[in-house]
Amino acid sequence: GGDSGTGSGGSGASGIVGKAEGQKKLVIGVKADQPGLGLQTGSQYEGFDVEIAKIIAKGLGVEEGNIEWKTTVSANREPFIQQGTVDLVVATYTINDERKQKINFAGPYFIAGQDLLVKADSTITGPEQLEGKKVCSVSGSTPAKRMQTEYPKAQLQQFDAYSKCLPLLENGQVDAVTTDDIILAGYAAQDQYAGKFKVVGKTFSEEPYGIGLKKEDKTGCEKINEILKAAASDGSYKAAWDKTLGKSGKAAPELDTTKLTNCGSV
Amino acid sequence: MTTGEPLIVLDSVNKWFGPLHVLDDVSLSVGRGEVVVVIGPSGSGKSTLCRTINRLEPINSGTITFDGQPLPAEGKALAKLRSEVGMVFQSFNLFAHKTILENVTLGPLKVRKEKPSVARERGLALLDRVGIANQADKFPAQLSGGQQQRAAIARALAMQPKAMLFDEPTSALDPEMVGEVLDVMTSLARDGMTMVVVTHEMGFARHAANRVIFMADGKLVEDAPPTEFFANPRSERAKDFLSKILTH
Amino acid sequence: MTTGEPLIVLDSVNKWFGPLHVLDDVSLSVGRGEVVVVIGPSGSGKSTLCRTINRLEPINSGTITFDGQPLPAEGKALAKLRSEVGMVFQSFNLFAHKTILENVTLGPLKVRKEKPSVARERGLALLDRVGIANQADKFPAQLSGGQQQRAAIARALAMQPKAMLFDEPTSALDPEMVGEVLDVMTSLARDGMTMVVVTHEMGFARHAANRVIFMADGKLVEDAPPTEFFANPRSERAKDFLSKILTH
Amino acid sequence: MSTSSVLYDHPGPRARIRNNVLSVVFGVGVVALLWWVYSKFDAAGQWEAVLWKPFTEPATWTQFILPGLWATLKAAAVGMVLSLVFGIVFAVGRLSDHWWIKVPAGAVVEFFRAVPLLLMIFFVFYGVPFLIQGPVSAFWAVVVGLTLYNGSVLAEAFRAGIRSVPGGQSEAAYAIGMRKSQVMQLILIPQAARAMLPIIVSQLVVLLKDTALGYIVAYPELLQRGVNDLAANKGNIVAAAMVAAAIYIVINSLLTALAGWLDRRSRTRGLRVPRQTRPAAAADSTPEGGATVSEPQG
Amino acid sequence: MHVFADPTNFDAYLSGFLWILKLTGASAVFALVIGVLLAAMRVSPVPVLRGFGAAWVNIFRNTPLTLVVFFCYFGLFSTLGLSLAEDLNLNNYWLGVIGLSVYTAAFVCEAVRSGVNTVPTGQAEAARALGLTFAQTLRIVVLPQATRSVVAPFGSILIALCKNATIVGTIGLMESSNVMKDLLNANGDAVIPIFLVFAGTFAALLIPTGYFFGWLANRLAVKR
Ligand SMILES: Nc1ncnc2c1ncn2[C@@H]1O[C@H](COP(=O)(O)OP(=O)(O)OP(=O)(O)O)[C@@H](O)[C@H]1O
Ligand SMILES: Nc1ncnc2c1ncn2[C@@H]1O[C@H](COP(=O)(O)OP(=O)(O)OP(=O)(O)O)[C@@H](O)[C@H]1O
Ligand SMILES: [Mg+2]
Ligand SMILES: [Mg+2]
Repeated sequence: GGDSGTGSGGSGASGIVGKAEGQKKLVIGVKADQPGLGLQTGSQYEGFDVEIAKIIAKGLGVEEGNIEWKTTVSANREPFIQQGTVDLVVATYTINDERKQKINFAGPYFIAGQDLLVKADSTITGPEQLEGKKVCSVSGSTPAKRMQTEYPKAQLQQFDAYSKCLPLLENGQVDAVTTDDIILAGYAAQDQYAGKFKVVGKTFSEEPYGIGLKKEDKTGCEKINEILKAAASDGSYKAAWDKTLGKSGKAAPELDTTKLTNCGSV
Repeated sequence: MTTGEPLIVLDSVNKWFGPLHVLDDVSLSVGRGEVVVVIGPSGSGKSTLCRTINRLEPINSGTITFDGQPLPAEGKALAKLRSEVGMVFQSFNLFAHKTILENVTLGPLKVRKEKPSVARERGLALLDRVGIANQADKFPAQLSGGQQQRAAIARALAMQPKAMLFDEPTSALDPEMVGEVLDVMTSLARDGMTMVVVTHEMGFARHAANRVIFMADGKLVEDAPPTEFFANPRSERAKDFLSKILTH
Repeated sequence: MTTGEPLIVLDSVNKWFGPLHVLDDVSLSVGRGEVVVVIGPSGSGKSTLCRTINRLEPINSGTITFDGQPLPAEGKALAKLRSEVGMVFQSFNLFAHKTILENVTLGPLKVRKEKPSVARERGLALLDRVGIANQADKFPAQLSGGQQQRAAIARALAMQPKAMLFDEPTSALDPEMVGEVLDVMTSLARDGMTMVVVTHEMGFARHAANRVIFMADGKLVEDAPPTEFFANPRSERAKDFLSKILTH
Repeated sequence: MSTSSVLYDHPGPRARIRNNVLSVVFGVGVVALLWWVYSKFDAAGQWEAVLWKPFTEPATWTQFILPGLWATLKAAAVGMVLSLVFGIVFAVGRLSDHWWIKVPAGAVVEFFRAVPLLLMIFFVFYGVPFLIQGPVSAFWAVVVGLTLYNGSVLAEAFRAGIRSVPGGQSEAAYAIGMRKSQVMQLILIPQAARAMLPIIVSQLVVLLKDTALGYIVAYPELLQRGVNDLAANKGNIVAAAMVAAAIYIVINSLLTALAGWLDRRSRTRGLRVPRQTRPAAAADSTPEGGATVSEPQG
Repeated sequence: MHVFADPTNFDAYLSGFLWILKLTGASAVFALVIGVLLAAMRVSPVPVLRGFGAAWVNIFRNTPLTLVVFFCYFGLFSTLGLSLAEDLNLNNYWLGVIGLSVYTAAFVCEAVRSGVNTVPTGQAEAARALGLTFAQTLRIVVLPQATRSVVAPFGSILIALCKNATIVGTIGLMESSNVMKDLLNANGDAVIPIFLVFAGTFAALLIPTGYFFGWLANRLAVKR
């Protein structure tokens, strides 16, 4: 699949806006293994990220049926964008300067924060207590990197998916699982873990989730930001939340449209 | 039995394997329709001699002519020469993955590009001639040694060769099967095929050969009609060899 | 040449390979110092017969006794029996990773626990007896077939066996080497060794055997002194076999 | 059985008793160990119904396991065909008389045999797009990686196989006037393919297993869909892994059994190449090994 | 090459290959021991032992190594509670060694078994005909000859083992494939040089190993 975007420059017509207009199709990368955000259930994908992606596609004039979903993992998001494998990435994608070197970010559409998932009866209340403890995360992800640099005294167990961390937490081989709070909330809410875990609730970072696209595609980025602004005001943003993460009872956050990126303009 | 100019002529042929002088200035001519039996101790160069004639072994010096032409060195011409010289090996070397009939028709089909029906018909006739027509659809491994060797002879004959080379065709056989192969060979000889036969079967040499050649250490030591050779070998080497072979 | 009670006695021995009846009610006794030659067409069970005598093949029914004792089924006793029965194979089966002398002394050292010096001395004497003392330190692959087979005979003799079994000892050899092996066997026979010899060498059967046994389809068809057998075979099968083997 | 009789004698009565005692002791030991593992898993709650219930639901199979299996088989099948082609081409290349074919072919084969597949798939997926200025799908990353590695191994197997065909076979072919290419096509390659069948199939089993490395580029194969993604939905990762392992074992055992059957069949019939009723048309362009061996994957 | 000029990256590169070498070394020893034992079982006259050997070979040869390593982690460690070291990396290392060993042992077993099969029947028969016992036949005649024909397959198995060690990365050990993955992520502009350095290191380690085993096999080959 994905013959999109090759050689798309900064001018509007050849970026995602151009593609959406011309081909009425988009390839969007989402996570496949994160309950509540991007979870592949059979042939469908569901979650908040997926809903946001649908809103954007709609804003660009692409029908839901014409979206080609692609599974991405944390490690392959930049390459996917750079190589044109996908047009957009909406996959718990933290905006940071390092990544901005390679790609462009629209959004953020949500501000998450790194947090800890521990056993329901655990006494751990924050990352300071992790010294000498074992913590599980996903290799290549921002939370894993932050653990390594900021809390090097904790022992870090890395896997390719968070789903592998949970049985370890359950059996006591690791003391905590760390990543963004809403991802953790998604797992904690799963049936088979109900009541066993808790999210500590003390975030120790700010993770603004952005929408990744080609570095040159400034037009596309600006267009997406406009779509997000519209979504915040017309209620579709809240609807997306309520349909997914909102089910855990957490109220929909405000989408702060003043914080949207400048799409790389100096 | 010999008519006209000879079919195979070797002139001062030399061949080395590294330091080993395997054919030492060998000259020999074989007339059309002639049957020449080559004998000699192991390692004396009999097989090598045989194999130089269709250039399975290249030679280092000297010349070999076949049917008036020097042996071509490579390519189409060499392949053509080989298709005109049938060869039968000690270990049969039937193509293990093909049936007997396929073995026999493979050359006509692939080398001569004959029509399948023609090749098949001649193949069956040849299998009949060597007495194994009823085995046509079996695989080599399903046949006895004697049957395999007869199939190998039919395979060589299918190319309608001008001469046939036999390298110890019976020495891998159980004794009670030697006879059936020798019978086929004798009938071939009787029909006028030019043959060079390396063998230890002195009976065959006696009654089917026109000439017996004795080799030792790469040299062609004696060349005489069988009656003369067996009754009165001239060299010591030949006498010694015959005494070893005939007295047990 | 036979003295006292027989050394090897087979009584109504039957053996199947799956559905194949390879030994069909075979009874046979071999006296001390007797030389028995076994002949017969391929697949008739000659090798199997030979191998049952030192229990390389177990039998399905019947009894075999050696030197008055029934063959032991396993363990030390079986190993001891085997060390008393020398065996020589068609394909020599010298231990490829050991020198000729090591091959010959292995049994005495490891089975008989003899002193190295004693084993070595007798080993060299035996190699001398079979005419290859000068090859003692070579590896099997460096010897000619005839030399290898003589080494194999020396290896069997090194255990000072009461009887020797030979399974087609010369049929893998080049013709001019057959004689040297048969010579060693003939001299053994002359020295009074009890021998069972499967062979196609009719010369050897004629001049060295006390009895010739003809087998066909797992049955022991004839058992007669060689002169009688060759002059006047009683069964059709034997006549047919002899005619195939002797007339070329 | 025939292999074992090489080593030891037919057991006598005492040996049989000893063997039986050993059988019982060892058998009881193994069963005890399995029981211990079972009960430890039980204690850890691994047999709880909630973990296994998903496997009774059709959706688990139709949406996770079977699509994953299909992706696995698809990658394996394409990989098999391509590796066989690659293998034959490079084997013949290495046997060439011309150094300028032989040396590069050898270098390619040696290199790809030495580089871990994981690295290769990774590189094809992330590196090659920079070279070709276009995306490479996860499917092709997996297939190309598998082909380069397994093709190189097969090239060596074929080369060994071609060299293991008795010299007399090609001599006999030359003696009836065949050219070198004919000897290769009509005699050597078909026989090598027969002789190497066990090695070829075990390499194909390796290839099928190695599709599991596709997880690294998120190729949705059995391990990715049936274990990672399924467990993300149902939280039953150990159970899911057991089911996936069982599927791999069954498929690969079938493949191995098929190879054994083909091998035995060709042995009892001499060295038969199946589907070869038309000697005239056989093996003109397509190497026969390719078609016959990869058939079961279809 | 600027990527490897950075000492952090270079250290990661070195420690990645160090893990690979350590995994290979320890697993090779265990796999050899287990594999030979399994082969002994497979050629033994005791049906249960033969069955056990066969089952082992069939299970491990037919399961992806990724899954085997996975079971070592989630089965042995997480469920059965087999903890091999306090330190997380060390624990993962040993779990990886177990996985690689039991997996590779299946291949060692088959190599040894087919090595035994290359010894012609006649050799063992001749030994028995001399009166050597089962143990003597095995020790003096069969194994010395089998050993020599097993060298070349052992070489291929060792090479495969070394490459397979990268799979231990799935349970989080920072061996070279994981290091390469991280470096590639961080240096999208230097993808090809990074790959060439890692692949080249493996080639430099393994191609000579292959030639060494080929040479050894030739030297030890029994002339027949
Ligand atoms: N390809 C080869 N490379 C090296 N030496 C060879 C080769 N072929 C044959 N020889 C050697 O050349 C000599 C002659 O061999 P040749 O096979 O012609 O003898 P022969 O008379 O046919 O013997 P035999 O009766 O054993 O078949 C022998 O010493 C043999 O070892
Ligand atoms: N281990 C075995 N398993 C099954 N069948 C066997 C076995 N050994 C021999 N046979 C069969 O038993 C029959 C007798 O074999 P045997 O080797 O005793 O015959 P032979 O008379 O020695 O023949 P040859 O002259 O060919 O050596 C043959 O049909 C043979 O195929
Ligand atoms: Mg010869
Ligand atoms: Mg026999």
